[in-house]
Order: sequence, then structure tokens, then C-alpha cells
Amino acid sequence: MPRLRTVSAWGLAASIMLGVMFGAGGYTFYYADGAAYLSNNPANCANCHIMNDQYDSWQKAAHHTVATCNDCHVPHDLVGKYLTKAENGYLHSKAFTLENFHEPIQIRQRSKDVLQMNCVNCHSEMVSQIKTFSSAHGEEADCVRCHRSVGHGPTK
Amino acid sequence: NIAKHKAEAEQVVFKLVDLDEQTVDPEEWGKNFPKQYDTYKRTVDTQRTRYGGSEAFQHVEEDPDWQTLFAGYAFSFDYREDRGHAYMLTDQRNTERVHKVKQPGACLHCHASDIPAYRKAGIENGAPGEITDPFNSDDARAQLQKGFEVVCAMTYEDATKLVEHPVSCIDCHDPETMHLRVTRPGFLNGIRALAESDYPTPHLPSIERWRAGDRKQPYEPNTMASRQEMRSMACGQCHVEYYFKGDGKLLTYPWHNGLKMEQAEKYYDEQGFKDWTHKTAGSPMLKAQHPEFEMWSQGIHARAGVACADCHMPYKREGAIKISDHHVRSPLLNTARACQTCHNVDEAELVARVETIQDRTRALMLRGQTATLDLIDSIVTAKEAGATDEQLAPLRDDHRKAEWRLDYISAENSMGFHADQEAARILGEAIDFARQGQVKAVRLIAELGGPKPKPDAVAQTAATGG
Amino acid sequence: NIAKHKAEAEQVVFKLVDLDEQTVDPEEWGKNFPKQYDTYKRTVDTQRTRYGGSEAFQHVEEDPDWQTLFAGYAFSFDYREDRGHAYMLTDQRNTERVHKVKQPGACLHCHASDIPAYRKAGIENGAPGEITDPFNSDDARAQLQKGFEVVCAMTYEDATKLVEHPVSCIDCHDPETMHLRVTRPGFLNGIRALAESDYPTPHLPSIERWRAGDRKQPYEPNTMASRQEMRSMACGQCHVEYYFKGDGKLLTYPWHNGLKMEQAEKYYDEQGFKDWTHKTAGSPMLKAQHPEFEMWSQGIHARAGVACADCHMPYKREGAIKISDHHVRSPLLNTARACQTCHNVDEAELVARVETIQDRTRALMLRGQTATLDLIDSIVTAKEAGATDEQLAPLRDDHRKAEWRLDYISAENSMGFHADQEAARILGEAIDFARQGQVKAVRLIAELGGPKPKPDAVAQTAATGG
Ligand code: HEC
Ligand code: HEC
Ligand code: HEC
Ligand code: HEC
Ligand code: HEC
Ligand code: HEC
Ligand code: HEC
Ligand code: HEC
Ligand code: HEC
Ligand code: HEC
Ligand code: HEC
Ligand code: HEC
Ligand code: HEC
Ligand code: HEC
Ligand SMILES: [Ca+2]
Ligand SMILES: [Ca+2]
Repeated sequence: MPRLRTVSAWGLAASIMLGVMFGAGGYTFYYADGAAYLSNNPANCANCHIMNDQYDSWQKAAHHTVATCNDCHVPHDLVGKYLTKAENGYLHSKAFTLENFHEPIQIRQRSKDVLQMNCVNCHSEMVSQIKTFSSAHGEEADCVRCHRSVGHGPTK
Repeated sequence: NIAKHKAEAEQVVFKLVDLDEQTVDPEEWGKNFPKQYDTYKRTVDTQRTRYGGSEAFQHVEEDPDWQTLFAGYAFSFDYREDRGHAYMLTDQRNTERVHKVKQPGACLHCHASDIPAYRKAGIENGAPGEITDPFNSDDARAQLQKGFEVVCAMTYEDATKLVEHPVSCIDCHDPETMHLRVTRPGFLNGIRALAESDYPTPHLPSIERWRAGDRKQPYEPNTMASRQEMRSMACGQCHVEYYFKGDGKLLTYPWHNGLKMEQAEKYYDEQGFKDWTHKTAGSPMLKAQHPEFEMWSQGIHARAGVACADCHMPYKREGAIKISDHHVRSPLLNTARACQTCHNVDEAELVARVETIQDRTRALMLRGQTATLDLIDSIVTAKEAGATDEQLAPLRDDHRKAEWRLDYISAENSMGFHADQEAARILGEAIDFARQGQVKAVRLIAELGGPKPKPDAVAQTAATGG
Repeated sequence: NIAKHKAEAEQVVFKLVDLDEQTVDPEEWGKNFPKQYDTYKRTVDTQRTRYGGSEAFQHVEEDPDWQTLFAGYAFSFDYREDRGHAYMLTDQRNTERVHKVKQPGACLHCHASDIPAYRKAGIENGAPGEITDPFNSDDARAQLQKGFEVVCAMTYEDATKLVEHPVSCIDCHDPETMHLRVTRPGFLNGIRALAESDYPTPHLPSIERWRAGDRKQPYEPNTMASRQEMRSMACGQCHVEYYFKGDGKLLTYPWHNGLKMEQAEKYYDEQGFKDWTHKTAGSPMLKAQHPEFEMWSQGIHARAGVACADCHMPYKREGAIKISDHHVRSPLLNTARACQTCHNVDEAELVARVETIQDRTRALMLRGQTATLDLIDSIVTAKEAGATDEQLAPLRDDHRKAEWRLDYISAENSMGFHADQEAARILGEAIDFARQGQVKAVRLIAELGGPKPKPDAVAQTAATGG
């Protein structure tokens, strides 16, 4: 699929470009193992100590045997996958370098949407009924409202 | 395999029968949605919890204090614990409160699947359009409101002949889309009045959004409320405080000033309304009934976006899919599903947390009962001592205030759980008003020069000090 | 930058100075643990919240009711809002309560780093062993208890000369291992008495475990309590209700029947104890002081295993390392770290939830104050009407009960947050006892044939009806 490849390549390039424009960004992305975003190995997310809590808590959660970070936090289709990874890679690296992010780390709405999509993808059968009859606005049931601990167990 | 899942998703529901705005019988809906229907039928079960559950025991026999507190009112001779939705119509038809007392058709609003009946009555009484008009159309709404007014004013005997089922699928679901909806005219009018008030509703964001808008259209839950809000409003249709307004006995929810206990009281005072006159004390009383929606609104769960259905209709796994458990009941009979997804502690601990809250509420409620009984006694004594109605007015006002607060928490069905601190606050006020009234009574009796308070009365008050 | 972060991640603590059981000066400890020391020093900051914060305003001036409520007691002329740990020693030395009144050395227990001082005094008074004995050794414990008894009995003037620092590292940490520890003899004795009672402690599992065991050794928090329990017990050393027992003025925590308000009251009644006699009403009063540990124990957070330190000393990231924020203060000044790790809602919403709870508590507290003031008035009137002490006894008992409950919530420093429903329940009881006493008083006055209640008094009671 040549088209797909170009898009994802563009996504990567974009992130690095933005990074460079932002100053230390390009360097950051490289040094902080920006490659992490391209692999599916959870350890790579955690190579950033900021992610340690989530890494540890993920290991304590029911899903760690069946789902890695990317399964939940990155779209499953190739295009979205690399664009999101590029975006996160850029945002996280920037934040990590500037140390200007809110602590405790809070998930962005956009990432929440990705999550929701991924829950539903893997569990589409289980939730087929509760999704189908959603509402006037077609809202899905927000999985995380009730299943907040599926991805991350207790941090203490 | 996502493709495969998607395919399954599409064909989980087989449309075997057509459903429309006249399909009241749940069995018909059950043909398309057998899993939900099966759980819906389970509401016939009866199982008791420490303070709730679904065994229809007689409250006024378990705690005879209430016969004195309700003296002169129908609740003094028949007031049972509530039970499953399956019983709502028969229990209403069988209660002594409809036999020994003349009741209006307004009673029907929350005890039957009566939307088509309302619309039919509306059309017969000159409302525009056809019974087949879509529910959200202007004509259908006109039919509903008109019929509602007509049926409220009927006698209960005549009105109850118009219906045959307890709350059914059509009351909460759009037969086309199965989307949640609210159909009860009493609620539609009430929530509109609330939206037009300035009472803050962080737990109902769609109202805050509507207020921020141009307000050209009145607030309309079915189109404006989020799915999560609808999961509570569906219940707020009936689990609310209410009264019958004027000679037309128009069912009205007292939300014009807000959802707090004091705000309903203020509304009733403004209307110069009383439910009955206390038989022995002669006070102008208010009766509270099941303000679950209002108390839930004061609690931390509402604030945190947790809906009635989250706890009372939790999802239930049925083989490969999960459905909403339509066996609506006490969550304490179902804590694993009702609570544990959000609170991962064991079930015994969850029950213990609830009962800690409920025991505290109950202890304070008993204090409130004793205080209010003492007040009633002393008003009677003052009357015997020759006090005039004018002299008794402030005492009777304290009685009205105290018992309204006491009954508000007693009639609310979670024994304080839905809003634990608010329940205790309200009971604290009940005690204050009851004892203040008693102080005034004792002063008045003294001014009237006797009779000296009976020794046993002194003993009784002393005893309650423990 | 990241290169730096990675370096920090590897960094370990460098032991620059040796610390032992005599190292009271926090600056010494700070050389090994500069990050914690820096935050510890921040407790000098002063910033106010709606009901708390660290601005030492004068409570009895902001709310003069309390001058009447405390009539005849030191708190009536100087009672300030508490502030940071840095001030504990100077604030105690400067309060009018130690100048206008003679106070014992017992006061020192919670206002200074005094463990070595206790042990030294113990040895001087014949306790076995050396000052260098490890803290958990039998000899060290004997020294501590002996010195504690001696210092309690001294005058405050003499005792305060023995110390120079407010609470310091050594009070909560083992100088060898840095493990948390509890060092306060008053707490060690109190928690032991609690363990020996049958009061259920689901929030302190190590006590339940000890009870299940052979009980040969007394309960010992430093060796038996979990780390999470220690994160609350460290604070429970001082943030508790207390009294000075007997002529030795031995500091004692009233936990022998349990941690509930009624159980402390029962203990005091059994001891025939009173803090002071109310100046105008002549009632035998109890003073409540900062029962944070006890109220926290009644709340949902304790039940859910949330410790004081979780909210008041939350983790704070310093580069790659997380440290406990030793700037102990109101969590409302630090909601992101104090609350958001567990509650993922925004900071404004968190503050709003707390203030909703606190406003309810405050409203009920004001009712309680009015009721108690009314009782005091009517007791005085009864006295003037010629009532004997014997006749006044039941009224004064109600006064003692009511004001103890009112003060219990007023003296607790979270304005109800630590256990919101329990706080409201206790205030509800305060109101009940105050008004019951008033009823008895008015009856008694009538029996004594006058004086007729003053019109203004009637007006006042009526006014409070609102
Ligand atoms: C360069 C270090 C670094 C790496 C590597 C890293 N993160 Fe992050 N991450 C951060 C920082 C810093 C933040 C906080 C950013 C903020 O809150 O604005 C963050 C925030 C997040 C958030 C919450 C904010 C949002 O974007 O919604 C998620 C989810 C997340 N990371 C997931 C991941 C996943 C999945 C990976 C691996 C594919 C990963 N992170 C790898 C540093 C990193
Ligand atoms: C089974 C799904 C799942 C997996 C696997 C998973 N997460 Fe998450 N993640 C979640 C959920 C659910 C949340 C909470 C979102 C919310 O609170 O709305 C979350 C939140 C986060 C956040 C934001 C912090 C917060 O609490 O809001 C970060 C950062 C994060 N995850 C990183 C990771 C990393 C790194 C990994 C791999 C080690 C990982 N996640 C694995 C589901 C998952
Ligand atoms: C990569 C696929 C995948 C993703 C993404 C995923 N899950 Fe799962 N999940 C599974 C599998 C596989 C299991 C274990 C088998 C089962 O019970 O279905 C599971 C188990 C569960 C369970 C039952 C066990 C438990 O933890 O209670 C719940 C609930 C659940 N998932 C919810 C979610 C939610 C909510 C999300 C999104 C935040 C999510 N899942 C994301 C594959 C996934
Ligand atoms: C209102 C709360 C709520 C929401 C929202 C919710 N769930 Fe659940 N879910 C539950 C409950 C309760 C159960 C347990 C049902 C049972 O055990 O019978 C459950 C069960 C499950 C299971 C099966 C767990 C098992 O034991 O195998 C999966 C998978 C799941 N949910 C996924 C999801 C996904 C995906 C979403 C979002 C589309 C979602 N849930 C939304 C409450 C919720
Ligand atoms: C967080 C969970 C939760 C929410 C949300 C909730 N409830 Fe409840 N409800 C309970 C519990 C727990 C009880 C006590 C049951 C008992 O005592 O057996 C209860 C009791 C009740 C009862 C009496 C049940 C019985 O056994 O007689 C009714 C009726 C009720 N709730 C209706 C509602 C309505 C209507 C709403 C929304 C406006 C609501 N509840 C919201 C948990 C909840
Ligand atoms: C049409 C009116 C109506 C609606 C809508 C309604 N209820 Fe009820 N509900 C009742 C009546 C009436 C009863 C009492 C039935 C009886 O005791 O005969 C009742 C009883 C209950 C009980 C007590 C059951 C028991 O076992 O004691 C619970 C719990 C309850 N409802 C919750 C809900 C919830 C949750 C919703 C929304 C999902 C809801 N109700 C919607 C009218 C309604
Ligand atoms: C606004 C809705 C509403 C109206 C109007 C209403 N009810 Fe109910 N009724 C309920 C709900 C909700 C319950 C269950 C909660 C409870 O019992 O407190 C209930 C419970 C009952 C019960 C069973 C428990 C008991 O009280 O013995 C009877 C009988 C009853 N209603 C009769 C009546 C009668 C008679 C009228 C008219 C005078 C009436 N209802 C009007 C909502 C309503
Ligand atoms: C008292 C209100 C009420 C009544 C009556 C009711 N439902 Fe529901 N129903 C709900 C609620 C609440 C939901 C959850 C909707 C959501 O989350 O959007 C629901 C959901 C559903 C769903 C969607 C899938 C699921 O399980 O969540 C179906 C299908 C359904 N109901 C069928 C029925 C049928 C069939 C009947 C009659 C036998 C019925 N309902 C009666 C309140 C009701
Ligand atoms: C959809 C999620 C959800 C469900 C379902 C739920 N809760 Fe909660 N509960 C919460 C949240 C959110 C809070 C507020 C505190 C917090 O943010 O954790 C809370 C608070 C509480 C508290 C402390 C507040 C108080 O009143 O003392 C208790 C106790 C509690 N829940 C019990 C229950 C019980 C019992 C059930 C089941 C009948 C239940 N909850 C169902 C989410 C939920
Ligand atoms: C769940 C969080 C939480 C826990 C656990 C907790 N507190 Fe608090 N505490 C608060 C909040 C919130 C306030 C109110 C602060 C305010 O009003 O500014 C408070 C107030 C206080 C205050 C007064 C602070 C001031 O500003 O004057 C003291 C002292 C205190 N707590 C001590 C304790 C002790 C001791 C414990 C354990 C026994 C404890 N707290 C447990 C949250 C907590
Ligand atoms: C059991 C521990 C303990 C003992 C003993 C103790 N205090 Fe305190 N003291 C505290 C705590 C904790 C606070 C902070 C909470 C508060 O102010 O309520 C405090 C606050 C104070 C304050 C500042 C606030 C105020 O009340 O003005 C003064 C002054 C004070 N104490 C003086 C004394 C005096 C004098 C004595 C002896 C009569 C004494 N303390 C005995 C623990 C104690
Ligand atoms: C040695 C006794 C002692 C110990 C141990 C102690 N405190 Fe205190 N604390 C005090 C005294 C005394 C004050 C009042 C100081 C003043 O007002 O001068 C105080 C004040 C406070 C305040 C009010 C601060 C403000 O800004 O208003 C908080 C909050 C507090 N302590 C929490 C804690 C917590 C949490 C712990 C345990 C980690 C703890 N304390 C341990 C004695 C102690
Ligand atoms: C009032 C009690 C108290 C005092 C005084 C105190 N600490 Fe702590 N300290 C704590 C608590 C609670 C923890 C958390 C321990 C845990 O979680 O096991 C802690 C943890 C620590 C830790 C472990 C790393 C960390 O940050 O969690 C160090 C190092 C430390 N304190 C140093 C000091 C120093 C240096 C001082 C004096 C300047 C001091 N402490 C004074 C209560 C105290
Ligand atoms: C270590 C985890 C943790 C921390 C830190 C924490 N909480 Fe909680 N909070 C809980 C738990 C657990 C509950 C009980 C309900 C539940 O299970 O979710 C709760 C309940 C609550 C409730 C509802 C109970 C009530 O009294 O109404 C409020 C409000 C609340 N927390 C506010 C706060 C605030 C404000 C802070 C910070 C000052 C805070 N919490 C810190 C875990 C925590
Ligand atoms: Ca019931
Ligand atoms: Ca303070």
C-alpha cells in the first residue's frame, strides 16, 4: 500500500520537523528513544521514567497479558497509528524536556477517544448491544467510567 | 477479525415484531429483546436487606410512632415497603390508601404504562393530530399534556380502568431506535421549571448548557440531555417528591426554586399548600414521598456522574454479550455488578460501608422521631391548657417544618445512602425545629398557668437524653 | 533536560553526616536529605483557605459566641487557627493560655522535638541504661516513659527550657534506617489501650491481627503496623483528643472504650473528669481538642486505606526522584498532588466538593451554637429563679453533653471533611441535647413560679427558627 507508507512517513517527518522548529525537540525526540513510539514494546514507553507509574500499574492490571500500551493508546489502523505515535512522540518529548506538564499526568480527550475506540474494537461483541442502542446523540457508553482500572492497577 | 466482530454486532438483535407508540405490552418488546425482557420479569422477586429490599412489610406496624406522626392521614393505616416494578399497579390498586380515601387519577402517572392512554384521552378532549404521530412532534406533546390534565382530574377508580400494565418498555424507550427517553408529563414540566430556575445543576450539564444558550426553545431532555443524564432522568420520572395542584389535581413536582429540601418547602409555602391537618396537634402538614432523584442530586455519586442505572441496572454478562440488568432492585443484592467495577473491594466490605452510613442515618432519624412526638404531645397539652390557634401558630409551624424534614429522609428510600451527609444535615434541622417548638409550647403552657407538665412527660424527655 | 534526568534516576542518597538518637537539629538531617529538608522548612508559609489554611487568626474574635461558650476557661481569651509545624513551639510559648494560666510540662509533648529530653530526664530519675540505647530497647522505653511522667508533672516554664526545636525528623524517623516510627509516649500508651479494647479497627488491620494472636506482647506499632498505617499513626501521635490525668498531669488519650466521640465521653464520665466549670451556667464541662485521628478513623478515606500523609504529604517529583512533600499543610493548597492521583477531576471541582461538605458542616454547627447559647441563658435564668444545684444537675448534664459534641466538631480541623456524615450526626446530637436541656430549664423555671421568661429571650429563640 504505497499511499499508506507515504502518509506514515509524512507523519514521522512532520513530528521531527515540528520538533526541530520547537528547538530542542528534534534532539529530544532522538535522545529519548523516539524510536520507542514505533515499537510495540511497553518497556520502550517506560524508558521514559515519567511513564514508570503507568508501566508498573499496567503490569498489575488484568490486561498486561493481553494488551500492551499501544493496543490501548494508539489507533489500530496504520495511518492513525503512526500519526498518533508521531504526535505523542512530539508532545511527550516536548513536555518531558520543558517539564511544563501537569502532574499527575492527565489523559487528553483525544487520547481518551483513542482508548474508547480500542476498547470497543477488542470487545465489540461484548458491547454490541449496549453500543447499538446508544442515544439521540449516538454517544457510546464510556468504558473507562466503570472500567478505569483495566489498564492500570494500583500505583502503590 | 474486527470485520467479523462488526458483522456480529450488526446482527445481535433480530427484529421479529414491529413496535410502535401503541405497543404497551412488554411481552411484544420481549420478542425482539428477550434478554432484557427476561431480567425485567425478575422484578417479581422479593428479598429483604437491612433497611430496604423488596419485601412489602408494613412500615406503620414495624414502627408505630408513625401512626402518631401521620395521625389523620391515609399513610397512618397503610404504608408499606416498596418492592419490584412488576407490582406497582396492583399495589396501588390494593392499598387501603385508595379504598378508605378518595384518590384522583393523578395517582396513575407513576404506577402504570399510560402514555397511549394519556394521548387517547387528549385527542378525545380536542387535542390536535393522530395517536400515530411521533412522540416528539408538537401534536403528540399537545395530546399528552391535555390527556394528562384530564386523567389527573378523574377519580382513581375511572382512571385505573384506562391502563393494564406497570411501567413498560415504551415508558423509557423509543420503539423505533430504542434510545432512552422520558415520557412522563409530570417530569417534562418539572424539569423545565427546574431549568428555568437559577439552581446550579453540575450533575445535569445539559441544563447548564441550555441556560447558557438563547433559551428560545424550552429545555427538552429527550433531545438535549446526554445518554448518561438520561440514565438518571428515566428514573427521575417517578422517584421524586410531588403534590396535586389545585382542584384539577394536576400532578406537580415542586422544583421551581431548585432540588433541595428547603427549596421544595419554600415552593409549598408560597403556594400556601398543605397535605393534611394533623389530627391531634392541628398543624398544617406536608407529606414527603420518595425524593430519590432530589437526594441523589445532593450526593457525591451524582456529582461524579454516576447514574441511577449504573447501580440499579448494572450491566450483566449474558454469554458473549452484556446487557443492562432490567431487574431493577436494591444494589445490595447485586453488589458485585452494581459497585465492584468502580470500587474494587470485596462485597462484604461494600455492604459494610453502606450499612455504616445507613445505621448513622437511622440513629439520627429515631432522635428526630422522639423529638417530633414530644412536640406533638406538648402542643396537645398547650391546647388543653386553653391556648388559642393564634398562640399555637408558631408551634404548629415548627411541627410542619420538623416533620417535613423527618419524613423527607424517612420517605427517601436509601436510608441516607444517596446523600449521606445531606440526610444527616436535614435530620439535624428536624430535631432543632421539633425541640424549639417544644420550648415554645412549655413556655406557653406556663404562661397559661398550667396544667403543670405531666410527670411522665418529664420522664419521657429525660429518657430520650440517652 | 533528559540527559540530566537520566543521571538523577541513578542517584542514591549520600550519607554526609551520621545521625543518631541525639540528633534533634533538622539541619543536620537536612545534610543527608536536602530535598525533604527544603520542603520541611516551607511550613513557615501562611495562606488561608475558606475554613482552614495557615493564617493564625483569632477564632474567639472571628466568632465571639465562643467567648460565652468557653466562659471561665483559658480558650475564651486566646484560641487561634493552627498553622505550620515550624511555629508549634513559639505559638505555644506565646499563647495567653500559658501566660494567664499555669500549665504543666505535659503541654510540651506535642509541640517540640523532645524525645532525647524525655530520655535524659528518665535516666536522671533512675531509669536503667544509656541515652545511646536503641529506641526500641526495653531500657530506652523505660527511660522514655519515666522521663515523660517527670516532665508532664513539671511546670511549663521549666519544661519548655528542656527543648529547642519544633517537631523534627527524629520524631518520625529512625536515624539509622529512616523508617517511619512513632515516638510519643502518649500515643504509645493510647494505641495500646485501644488495642486492648474491643473497638473494631478495620482501618488499622495490624491491631486486628494482634488481637487475633496470643497477646503475650503488648501491641507495638513500630514493629507491628504496616507502612501505610504508620503514614497515619505518625500524625496520630499529636492530632488527637487528650486530657491530663490526675495530679501528675499525665498526658492521656481517652481511647480505652474506642475512637468514637461517645466512647471518649464515656471514659471521661467513668473518670469523673471535667476540664472546667462553666462560669455562668456552672456546668461541669469537657474541652475537645483536635480529634483529627479519631474523626479520620470514622471516615470513608480511612476505611479505604487512605492515610494522612497521602493527602497532607503527597509525593512530589523532584527531577527523576519522588519525595514526600514535608511541607505539611492544607491539601486545598495542593489539590493536584494531594487528590488527583486518586480522583481524576479538575482542581476547581475537587475544591468545590470539599467546600460543599464544609459548608453543610458549618451551617449545622451554627445551629448547634445558637442552641447551646439558648441553653446557657435558660440555665442562668433558672438559677436566678432560685433553682438548687440538685434541680440544675440534669440541665447541666445536657449542657456538658451538648457543648462537648459541638466543640468536638469545631475543634476538629477539617470542618467535617475527614468524616462528613459523622460530623453532621454529632452536631445533630449536640442540638438535641442543648434543646432538651432548654425544655427542662423552661419547665423548671415555671415550677419555680417565675421569673416569666424575658420577652427578648422568647424573641431570640423565635429568631433562631429561621
Ligand atoms: C519522552 C519520554 C516519554 C516516552 C518515551 C513516552 N511518554 Fe507518554 N508522556 C510523557 C510525558 C512527559 C507526558 C505528560 C505530557 C502532558 O501531560 O502534557 C506523557 C503523557 C502521556 C499520556 C497522557 C497524556 C496524553 O497524551 O493523553 C499518555 C496516554 C501517554 N503518555 C502514553 C504513552 C505511551 C503509550 C508511550 C509509548 C508508546 C509513551 N507515553 C512514551 C513522556 C513520555
Ligand atoms: C487495557 C488498556 C490499557 C493498557 C494496555 C495501557 N493503558 Fe494506559 N490507560 C488506560 C486507561 C483506561 C487509562 C485511564 C484513562 C482515563 O482515566 O480516562 C490510561 C491512562 C494512561 C495514562 C495517563 C495517566 C492517567 O491516569 O490519566 C498514561 C500516561 C498511560 N495510560 C500510559 C500507559 C503506558 C505507558 C502503558 C504501557 C506500559 C499503558 N498505558 C497501557 C488503558 C490502558
Ligand atoms: C488488544 C485487545 C484489547 C484491548 C485494546 C482492550 N481489551 Fe479488554 N480484554 C481483552 C482480552 C483478550 C481480555 C481477556 C478475555 C476476555 O475476558 O474477554 C480482556 C478482558 C477485559 C475485561 C475483563 C477482565 C477485567 O479486567 O475486568 C474487561 C472489563 C475489559 N477487558 C475491558 C476493556 C476496556 C474498558 C478496554 C479499554 C480501556 C479494553 N478492555 C481494551 C482484549 C482487549
Ligand atoms: C455503567 C458501567 C459500565 C460501563 C459504562 C461499561 N461497562 Fe463493561 N461491565 C460493567 C459491569 C458491571 C460488568 C460485569 C458484568 C457481569 O459480570 O455480569 C461489565 C463487564 C464487561 C466485560 C466482561 C468482563 C468479564 O468478566 O469478562 C467487558 C469485556 C466489558 N465490560 C467491556 C466494556 C467496554 C468495552 C465498555 C465500553 C463500550 C464497557 N464495558 C462499558 C460495567 C460497565
Ligand atoms: C452509587 C449507587 C447508587 C446510585 C447512583 C443510586 N442508588 Fe438508589 N440505592 C443505592 C443503595 C446502596 C441503596 C440502598 C439499598 C438497600 O438499603 O437495600 C439504594 C436504594 C434505593 C431505593 C430503595 C431500594 C429498596 O431496596 O427499597 C430506590 C427506590 C432507589 N435507590 C432509587 C434510586 C434512584 C431513582 C436513583 C437516581 C436518581 C438512585 N437510586 C441512584 C445505590 C444507588
Ligand atoms: C413509571 C414510574 C417509575 C419509573 C419510570 C421508575 N420507577 Fe422505580 N418504582 C416505581 C414504583 C411505583 C415503585 C414501587 C412499586 C411497588 O412497591 O409496588 C418502584 C420501585 C423501585 C425500586 C424498589 C425495588 C425493590 O425491590 O424494593 C427501585 C430500586 C426502583 N424503583 C428504581 C428505579 C430506577 C433505577 C428506575 C430507572 C431506571 C426506576 N425505578 C424507574 C415507579 C417507577
Ligand atoms: C410522582 C410519582 C408517583 C405518584 C404521582 C404516585 N406514586 Fe405511588 N409510588 C411512587 C414510587 C416511586 C414508589 C416507590 C417508592 C416508595 O414506595 O417510596 C411508590 C410506591 C407506592 C406504593 C407502595 C408503597 C407504599 O407506599 O405502600 C403504593 C401503595 C403507592 N405508591 C400508591 C400511590 C397512590 C395511592 C398514589 C396517589 C395518591 C400514588 N402512589 C402516586 C411514585 C408515585
Ligand atoms: C424504567 C426504565 C426502563 C424500562 C421500563 C425498560 N428499560 Fe430498557 N433500558 C433502560 C436503561 C436505563 C437502559 C440503558 C440505556 C443506556 O445506557 O443508554 C436500557 C437499555 C435497554 C436496551 C439496550 C441494551 C442494554 O441492555 O443496555 C434494550 C434492548 C432494552 N433496554 C430493552 C428493554 C425492554 C425490552 C424493556 C421492556 C421489557 C425495557 N427495556 C424496559 C431503562 C428501562
Ligand atoms: C460508575 C462508578 C460508580 C459506581 C457504579 C458506584 N460508585 Fe461509589 N463512588 C464512585 C465515585 C466516583 C465516588 C466519589 C469518590 C471518588 O471520586 O472516588 C464514589 C463514592 C462512594 C462512597 C463514599 C461516599 C460516601 O457517601 O461516603 C461510597 C461509600 C460508595 N461510593 C459506595 C458505593 C456502592 C455501595 C455502590 C454500589 C451500590 C457504588 N458506590 C457504586 C463511583 C461509583
Ligand atoms: C483524603 C484526604 C485527607 C486525609 C486522608 C486526611 N486529611 Fe486532613 N484535611 C484534608 C482536607 C481536605 C482538609 C481541609 C483543609 C482546609 O479546610 O483548608 C484537612 C484538614 C486538616 C487539618 C487542618 C488543616 C488546616 O488548613 O488548618 C489538619 C490538622 C488535618 N487535616 C490533619 C489530618 C490528620 C492528622 C489526618 C490523619 C489522621 C488527616 N488529616 C487525614 C484532607 C485529608
Ligand atoms: C496531644 C497533643 C497536644 C498536646 C498535649 C497539646 N497540644 Fe497544642 N496543639 C496540638 C495540635 C495537633 C495542634 C494543631 C491543631 C489545632 O490547633 O487544633 C495544637 C495547637 C496549639 C496551638 C495553636 C492553636 C491555638 O490553639 O491557638 C497552641 C497555642 C497550643 N496548641 C498550645 C498548647 C498548650 C498550652 C498545651 C497544654 C495545655 C497544648 N497545646 C497541649 C497538639 C497538642
Ligand atoms: C509532635 C506533634 C505533631 C506531629 C507528630 C504532627 N503534628 Fe501536625 N501539628 C502539630 C501542632 C502543634 C500544630 C499546630 C502548630 C501551630 O499552630 O503553631 C500542627 C499543625 C498541623 C497542620 C496545620 C497546618 C496549617 O497550615 O494550618 C496540619 C495540616 C498538620 N499539622 C498535619 C499533620 C500531619 C499530616 C502529620 C503527620 C505526617 C502531623 N501533622 C504530625 C503537632 C504535630
Ligand atoms: C511529622 C512526621 C515527619 C517529620 C517531622 C519528618 N518526616 Fe520524613 N517522612 C514522613 C512520612 C509520613 C514519610 C513517608 C514515609 C513512607 O511513605 O514510608 C516521610 C518520608 C521521608 C523520607 C523517605 C523518602 C520520601 O521522601 O518519601 C525521607 C528521606 C525523609 N522523610 C526525611 C525527613 C527529614 C530530613 C526530616 C526533617 C527535616 C523529616 N523527614 C521529618 C514524616 C515525617
Ligand atoms: C490514596 C487515594 C486517595 C486520595 C489521595 C484522596 N482520596 Fe478521596 N477518596 C478515595 C477513596 C478510595 C474514596 C472512597 C470512595 C471510593 O472508593 O472511590 C474517596 C472518597 C472521596 C470523596 C467522597 C466521600 C465523601 O466524604 O463525600 C470525596 C469528596 C473525596 N474523596 C475527596 C478527596 C479530596 C478533596 C482529596 C484530597 C485532599 C482526596 N479525596 C484524596 C481515595 C483517595
Ligand atoms: Ca423496597
Ligand atoms: Ca490551619
